[in-house]
Amino acid sequence: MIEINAELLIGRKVCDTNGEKVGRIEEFRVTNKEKACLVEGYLVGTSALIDRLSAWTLIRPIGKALRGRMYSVYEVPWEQMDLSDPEHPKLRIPKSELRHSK
Amino acid sequence: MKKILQLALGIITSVGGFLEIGSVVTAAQAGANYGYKLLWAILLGTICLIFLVEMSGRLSAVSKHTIVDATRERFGFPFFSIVMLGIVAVAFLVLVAELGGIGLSLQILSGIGFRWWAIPVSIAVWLLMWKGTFGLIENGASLLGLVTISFAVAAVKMHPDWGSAAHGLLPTMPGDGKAKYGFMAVSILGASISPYLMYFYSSGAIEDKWDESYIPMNRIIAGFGMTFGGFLSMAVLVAAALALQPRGIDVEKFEQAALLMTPALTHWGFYLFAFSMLFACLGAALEISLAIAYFFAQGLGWSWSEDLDPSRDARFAFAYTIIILLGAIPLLFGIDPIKVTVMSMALTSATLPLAIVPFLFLMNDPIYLGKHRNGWLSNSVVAIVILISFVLAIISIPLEIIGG
Amino acid sequence: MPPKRLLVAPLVILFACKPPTPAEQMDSALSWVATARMAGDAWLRHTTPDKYTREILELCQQTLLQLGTKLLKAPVPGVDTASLDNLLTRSRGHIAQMAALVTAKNSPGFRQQLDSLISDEVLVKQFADSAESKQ
Amino acid sequence: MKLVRDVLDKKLTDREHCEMGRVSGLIMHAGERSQPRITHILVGGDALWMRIHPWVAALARRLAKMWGPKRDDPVRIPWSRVETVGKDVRLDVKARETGALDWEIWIAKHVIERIPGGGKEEEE
Repeated sequence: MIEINAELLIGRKVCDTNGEKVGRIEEFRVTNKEKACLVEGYLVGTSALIDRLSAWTLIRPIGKALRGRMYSVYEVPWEQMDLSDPEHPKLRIPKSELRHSK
Repeated sequence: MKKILQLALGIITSVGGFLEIGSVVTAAQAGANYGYKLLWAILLGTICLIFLVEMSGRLSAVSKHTIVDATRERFGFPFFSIVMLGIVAVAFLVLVAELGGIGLSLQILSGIGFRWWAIPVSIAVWLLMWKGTFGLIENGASLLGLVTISFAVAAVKMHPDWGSAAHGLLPTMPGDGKAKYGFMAVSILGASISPYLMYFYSSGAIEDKWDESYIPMNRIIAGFGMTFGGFLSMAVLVAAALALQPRGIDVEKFEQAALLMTPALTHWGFYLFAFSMLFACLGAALEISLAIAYFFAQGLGWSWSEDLDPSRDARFAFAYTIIILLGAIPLLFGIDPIKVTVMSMALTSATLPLAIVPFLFLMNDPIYLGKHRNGWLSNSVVAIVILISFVLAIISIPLEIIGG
Repeated sequence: MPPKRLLVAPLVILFACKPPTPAEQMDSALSWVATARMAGDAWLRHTTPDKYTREILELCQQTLLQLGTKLLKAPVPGVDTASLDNLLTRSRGHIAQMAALVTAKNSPGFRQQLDSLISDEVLVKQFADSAESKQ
Repeated sequence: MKLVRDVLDKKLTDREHCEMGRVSGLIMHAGERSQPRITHILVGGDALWMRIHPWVAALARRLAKMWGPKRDDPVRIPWSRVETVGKDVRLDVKARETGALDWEIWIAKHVIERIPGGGKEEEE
């Protein structure tokens, strides 16, 4: 059991098993029942940030216009995130096996 | 019925509270140097301000959050702290300018130098906050501020050439002295689009417990109040263009501005100017120190209300106490309030994106505003004006400094 | 955004040190002579209180003194510095006189000084224009 | 629920709807193979400054030692105390007992109440 400051994980770079950069942690998906708050997964990537700022209504039109590669949001289930070194979060799988949540 | 009263009061207060040393000095200098040429800057700034104020009220009425609450919650503390540093630093300079304006008004009335007024003035302002309620500050000061309407009277009595005034509403570039002209335009924009007004207004909407039913009222107040206010700034510019420019008088010192209305309103001009500035700056000083204190309190989650006993929101009361006392110090050292004014106005437009860009994000946030989100019109108008003033600022401020 | 915040401090310092061009100084000289004149007119029409009038005349007087010394240090191209200097000195004299006469409530004397100030103003204007044209 | 968007930096209120600061941090417990859980809410300066930079936090700690209410351990509120997460985060606690209001009370006692007309803070 290690104790981590969740707020300090925000913006940390995540690498996969081959040390390839995946993106930055932007959001935590949690479930809050029976007075317990369980972390289900971590949202990684630019559009996770946009999602956090709930700025889609502003960004989407621009994104459509620019055809930017902004839909690179990964949802990392808690089992696949290795936080043993909170400074450098790592995936337990290669990037290719991640699923896009959008 | 109650709503109609609030509506009238809201418009009156926003008119009475519109002018402050920034808008008067920048408009007077613009008129004295360039005649009607810079009217467009006031027009542009006022249009933008109408949209911004309407948005501030709408955000609070719908989401029950103030702008600062929402900024902290959406963007997180690290980003928020940057915004806070920038806004508060500039707002503090403006506060110094307003306190100086009160001191200068008292100086020309009493003949006692403004440095001597610094402490008494800041204590008086502090006492009003300490003892007063939000209603007193918002309404009382602004009602007194209605004396600034005399600027409009003066301007009209000097029979301006409406045709060329209308021409001034369209931007033009002068042959020489582009840098100075641009800098003037920037200061005017900064004086019209004053972010502290948004923070004050949105906090006011919470203090007055607004809900969605206030949205139409909010529209009208923002629209009419700010429009009339804008006319007052234009009146100052026109009066300066007629009274000072022909004589070749530039407004480097407050004493010169005091002659502004003497040709038009012979026996009252001088005193009307003095009292206009006194009340306008008093109102603004109160609003700004409140806005800064709100910024800290809301951003850091302290309890805040101007209607509570100071000890019930100790940190809030402590914040404005410190701010007002600090504001007196530069004046004690005799720093020229007019210099501070012009500089702080230019800096305001330079820091506008810091205040407005996050605000635009919030105004498009479905979680806060649901169906009351911004339309493309308000988004683009604000975005464009902010862009213009920012670019102008970034170009002309350095030029002004090195004397382009 | 940080750069903008960093702008603030230097600006405060730099603003004081911005050197005005000679032409700007001439304009400013003219502006202050004109101010003294306008204040004089206003006082004669009993529209401004004595205290304030004395104050602003003093201010004009002092500012012109500073401008005069500056103009001596950095002569304006195409302007005879000597004659300009004693023109400014003369106008300062009139303004100082006016200030004194305000205290004495001596309107006729005040008017005389004002008239000669007005004739000086015309000359200052000419200097300013020639400085402008040399720019 | 999304932790950063819906909880972090939200305003905290206690049983009596008294404002007690904002969520400045969240403690998470993560094991090798067990599902991570949020155990505590952090309130107050220290966690806040850490988010900007450890140096800032160190500086703030120094200043706090010189001046202000004495308290070495940061204010932590167990997640089990969270009532509802909405516009604000409502906690089933009494604000003054958590220590979240230490500064508020300290300033009220040492500054505000000493100025005439400041009123008495106990009345709450």
